[in-house]
Amino acid sequence: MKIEMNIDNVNDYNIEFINKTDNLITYKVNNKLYTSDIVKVSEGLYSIILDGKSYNVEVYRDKTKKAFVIKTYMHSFNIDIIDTETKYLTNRVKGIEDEGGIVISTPMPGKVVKILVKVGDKVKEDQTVIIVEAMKMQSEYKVKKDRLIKEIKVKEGDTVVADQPLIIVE
Amino acid sequence: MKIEMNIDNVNDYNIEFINKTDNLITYKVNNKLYTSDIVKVSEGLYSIILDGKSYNVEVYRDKTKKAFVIKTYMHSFNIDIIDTETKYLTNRVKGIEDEGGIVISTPMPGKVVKILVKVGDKVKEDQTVIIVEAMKMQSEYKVKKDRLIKEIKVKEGDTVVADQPLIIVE
Amino acid sequence: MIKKILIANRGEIAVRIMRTCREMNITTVAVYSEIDRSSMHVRYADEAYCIGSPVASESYLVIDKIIEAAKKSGADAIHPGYGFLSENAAFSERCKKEGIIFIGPDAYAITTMGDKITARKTMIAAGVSVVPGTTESIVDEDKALEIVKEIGVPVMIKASAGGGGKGMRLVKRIEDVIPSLRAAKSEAKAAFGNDAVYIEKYIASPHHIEFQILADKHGTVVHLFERECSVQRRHQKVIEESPSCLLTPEVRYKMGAAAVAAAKAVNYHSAGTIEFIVDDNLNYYFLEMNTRLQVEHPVTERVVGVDLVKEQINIANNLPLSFKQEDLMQSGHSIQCRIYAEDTDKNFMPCPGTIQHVREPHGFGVRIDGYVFEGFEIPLYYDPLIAKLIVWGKTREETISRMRRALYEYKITGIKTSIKFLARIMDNPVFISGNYNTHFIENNKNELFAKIEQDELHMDIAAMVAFFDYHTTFKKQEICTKKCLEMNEWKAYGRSAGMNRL
Amino acid sequence: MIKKILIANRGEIAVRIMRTCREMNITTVAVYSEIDRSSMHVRYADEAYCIGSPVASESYLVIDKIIEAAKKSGADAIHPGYGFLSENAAFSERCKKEGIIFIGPDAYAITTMGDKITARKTMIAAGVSVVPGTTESIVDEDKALEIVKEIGVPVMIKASAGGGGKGMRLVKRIEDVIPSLRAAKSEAKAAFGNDAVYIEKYIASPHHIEFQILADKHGTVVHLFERECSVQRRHQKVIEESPSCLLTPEVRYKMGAAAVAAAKAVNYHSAGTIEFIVDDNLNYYFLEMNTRLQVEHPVTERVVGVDLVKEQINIANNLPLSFKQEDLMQSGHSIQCRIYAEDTDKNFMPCPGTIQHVREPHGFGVRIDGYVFEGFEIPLYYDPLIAKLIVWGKTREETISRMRRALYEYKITGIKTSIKFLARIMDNPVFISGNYNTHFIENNKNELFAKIEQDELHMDIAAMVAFFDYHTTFKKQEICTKKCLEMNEWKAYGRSAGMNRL
Repeated sequence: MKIEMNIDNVNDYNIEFINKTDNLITYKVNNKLYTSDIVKVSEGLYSIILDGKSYNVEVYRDKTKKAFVIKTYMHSFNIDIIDTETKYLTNRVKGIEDEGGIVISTPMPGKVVKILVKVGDKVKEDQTVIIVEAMKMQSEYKVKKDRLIKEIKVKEGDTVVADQPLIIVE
Repeated sequence: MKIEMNIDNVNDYNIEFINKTDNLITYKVNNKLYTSDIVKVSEGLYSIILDGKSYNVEVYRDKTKKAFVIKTYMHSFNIDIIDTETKYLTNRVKGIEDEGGIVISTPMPGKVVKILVKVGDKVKEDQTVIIVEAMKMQSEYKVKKDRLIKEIKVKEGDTVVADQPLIIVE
Repeated sequence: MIKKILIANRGEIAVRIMRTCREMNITTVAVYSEIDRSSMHVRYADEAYCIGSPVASESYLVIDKIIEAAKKSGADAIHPGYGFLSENAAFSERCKKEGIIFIGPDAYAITTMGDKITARKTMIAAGVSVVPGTTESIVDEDKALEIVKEIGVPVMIKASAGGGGKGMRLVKRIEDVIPSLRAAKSEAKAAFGNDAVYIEKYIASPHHIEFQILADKHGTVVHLFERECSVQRRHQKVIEESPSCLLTPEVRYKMGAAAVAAAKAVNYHSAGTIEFIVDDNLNYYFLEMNTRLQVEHPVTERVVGVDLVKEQINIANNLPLSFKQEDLMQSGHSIQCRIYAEDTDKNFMPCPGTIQHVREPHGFGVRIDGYVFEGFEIPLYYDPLIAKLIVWGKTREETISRMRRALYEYKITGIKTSIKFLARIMDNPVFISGNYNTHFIENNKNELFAKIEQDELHMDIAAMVAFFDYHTTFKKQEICTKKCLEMNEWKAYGRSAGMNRL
Repeated sequence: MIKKILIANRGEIAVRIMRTCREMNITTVAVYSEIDRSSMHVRYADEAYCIGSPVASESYLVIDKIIEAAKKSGADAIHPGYGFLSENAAFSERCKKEGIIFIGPDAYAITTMGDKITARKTMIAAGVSVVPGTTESIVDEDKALEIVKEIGVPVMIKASAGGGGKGMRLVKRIEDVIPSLRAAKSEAKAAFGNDAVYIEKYIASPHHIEFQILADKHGTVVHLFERECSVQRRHQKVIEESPSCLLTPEVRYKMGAAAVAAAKAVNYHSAGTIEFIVDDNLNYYFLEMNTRLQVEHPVTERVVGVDLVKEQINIANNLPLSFKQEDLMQSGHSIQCRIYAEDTDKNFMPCPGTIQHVREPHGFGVRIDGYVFEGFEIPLYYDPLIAKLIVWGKTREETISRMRRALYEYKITGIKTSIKFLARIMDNPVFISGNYNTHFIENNKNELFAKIEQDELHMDIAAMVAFFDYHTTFKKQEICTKKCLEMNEWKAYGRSAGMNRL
């Protein structure tokens, strides 16, 4: 298992679970290997023994956001875990455009609720072009820059699969 | 809502929820009415203000058993809540016979798995006569005294409703 | 003898007073605003009455409601704590009229000491030295100028009804006297509805040192030595200690005698505090008297060994003091740190919120007067003080080491607190030297507010714990899902069983 | 100077020692058995090493493992706490050989005081009075009979290597001497592998009073006054206090001098305790010396104002004591209650289990030395002591009131504790009078173990809360169900998203 997190203003912290032998867990943190003994002492309190040193770590977790405040004695860190759900939620709010800036697609299956543009429209940065509903949540997809609508590949009411191209812009 | 409980060696404590006005709840406890302000302070800790007096009550609950240890300052009480589920579980283990000792029935819907007797059998106290399955649990129904099987009203595989007579004994 | 006391307060001080009541077998009555229903003082008390909405002016400050609760509960006496109605002469008077013992001084002492100009005059008459300046409210601007020239700049212009720095002006040049005077007057008018101001000599390197006194109703007044309160931020005390590093035995003796004289001058009874301003040359001047228990009273309790609340109650019971001045001595050293719910990096902005986890320090020489607990939501309506950490040691050095250890052990999650900031003061060489004045925090702000560099190892450890916690939580939620499904089956059963039985 | 200390112990005493180390800027090293991984001492320490299985004889008692951990961590010194290896002469010797400072006395003092007959002889030689009786192991039964006739019945026959009441016989009639002697010998042989026994005069109304001493390596020995430890149950101390109500200043002075002489007789250094047995006429006799820190050391710390662990470390650092006998005095009164995880209604059966909720008392004069926390499972392998509650007051009366209040505030749920039993002792008139001896619990068992009548109002309140909690829980589980369903949708999404991306 591998995960990405943002810690304070450091993005893309990579953590990978390597293995567990008895009570020792090995993690790879940004290419450094740590083998430590981690135990949960009580809610929000962890004890870590690493190279003979004893650390107490407090965890304050915001259950809905996968955002943590983690405190060692002198330090306090704000950590956001970036997993599939988080990425989806981020995208839902911020909209998505593919890397080339050509295809607007959705990262998850859903139903097209509303198309707000027609071919030939000139749209402004951050303008919403299409709304897709999934799991009772409507997501607005926006363009990241000023764009021209070239092709609309779906219509309102269509069911779409993940990553299906919806609108082509340029 | 009304509930029965056993407190220490006092059985059949009756508590009934009467009403709630703002933060005041009225309960009827064995025919006495109490109107008090009850709040949960934190896990396992309650504060009660009753007739201007402030009481702190600690609750230690065994999640699986509906058994509580409740402590006021000087006193400690063991409380068992007797609700439908508890009654069912008790019955499932102990078996049930109606008050007259004539009809064996089940308190809940289910399926007859096995009938262990036939008409005319003489059965001993505590002998299992029928097995009914509900919610993936098989319940053995036993006779409370030595009995004679008079009539069998169901057959194996039958679906039965709650309180349906299954076997008549005398 | 008092059998039941209503505590007209909340938070740590209400609990602290109730502790002593319990030790004296006195029944306690709490009053609480709606938001304080789960608060510690309500649960600690034997009885509790709701007195209104969270806004203090509609509950804790309403004399009628407090009196009503006292009558309803049959309380013999009321302890006002500090803040709220504690220095309200009308409240003291009202209690008297209602036949309820007010655990504190008479209205006369409160009124006299409450107005700064009157207090100055009374002290001068009693032979207690005050900061050089005017004894009357300034009406004539020319006369004001003359006085300033006489005592010499810099001077302070202060509101007679003042407090918290309002209506206060530091004047460094003669030409600024008149404009500052006018500004101070209008500010005082706006803040207190009273534009009376007076002028005092400004002490450049001031130490705030106060003397605790106890006075019974039979004319005996003793002092319980000093508290050094010079670690302040915007006139708010942050750390207090006893004894003061500054005082010599001779000055301590003289100031103690002055404090006793000050209390006698207003026929004081109960516990009170005489605040002095002391300059580097050990000249001391009466500043004001607090006619109530102070937030910092525990350092005196620890060093002198006297329970001040118990003495207040005994005095209210008309008992004579059970000790004489010569029975009292300072033993060892004590420091108090005030733990606030505040963000010390963001200009000490109050940070109310819900306490997630608390671990309090313990062991030899450690006392906590607090009131928060896990799951408690600190209301935003009141003072953000959540606890006082009071430490004792044989020497000041041992006390500082112990305070550092206790602050290390003190863990509060869920909200921001001043704990780290206090730990930095304990590590500060100027504080450690003992040679500091009220400018300490301002003068040492670079060290006290320096950013901590994030350490890579600790960041990696935090990352691993976040990962571990995230992982474990997911496993838990799966178990929960299973349980819920079982629950649903029960509910289905309940419904069908119910139906069949109808 | 010592920079890093390994604490060869667990529980409250390990944490207590680490607290002082932290105050002295000394790095701490914990050792722990597998079951103690989450234990407070492991988390409080700067470093921690696992030394084996939960059974003490395979971890905390294994000298080699402790030494190995000390070497691995680079510890300069080892503090043994109490119990485990604290009075093991071989361990003290081994540390010396390994170049690690043992924070405690030399093997010579431990060995001499560890054997009761040797200790008696040494004390007699040093002029310290011992209970009249034999100084040699009894070999000749006739001689034994002669001695008993000389000192007069009743007498006690005691095992030389004894402890905990084993190999001990009370003899009230001359004709029982020989059979009791034989029984004691065979019991001693079975228990300690050593059948040496001796005879002592039996004190009918004994008080157990001990003196704390501190001795540096430069020949200075001081005593820190007495602790009264007569509240015992089967030779286990339950409550300790200082000062003792029994002693007069004269007797206190003489016993202090005797305690110092006793320590000097074995070239003692570090902290130690001289236990005396005192009869109603204030005759005192040396009983034994504990060559380590005692469980009850905090009452002395509080009354005398000295951190005993700090002094032990300073002594281990070859520092001379920083105070003289005349600098020390007893100030106020202190009582310690031992809080055990035990069922006092079921013959004090230990009750290990998981702590659900803890609320500790605080405020003026209250100290807790503990180590448990919410969610901690008390292991069944070790002593069931979970905390010590130490209270100080100006007078004994105030101390008892404060202890009563502190016990009231102390809430531990999830396990049975001795708190209620201790509260009854605080309410007991005999205890309150101060006129008690070691038979106190036995003599007052009717009052101390009386059943509490269940009160109807409290039962009804308990019933309402159970109902309320039951109700609320059901509501919560419904919310949980909703959340789980959402979670399931997420999982379904995860799967489908994964599929589409492959």
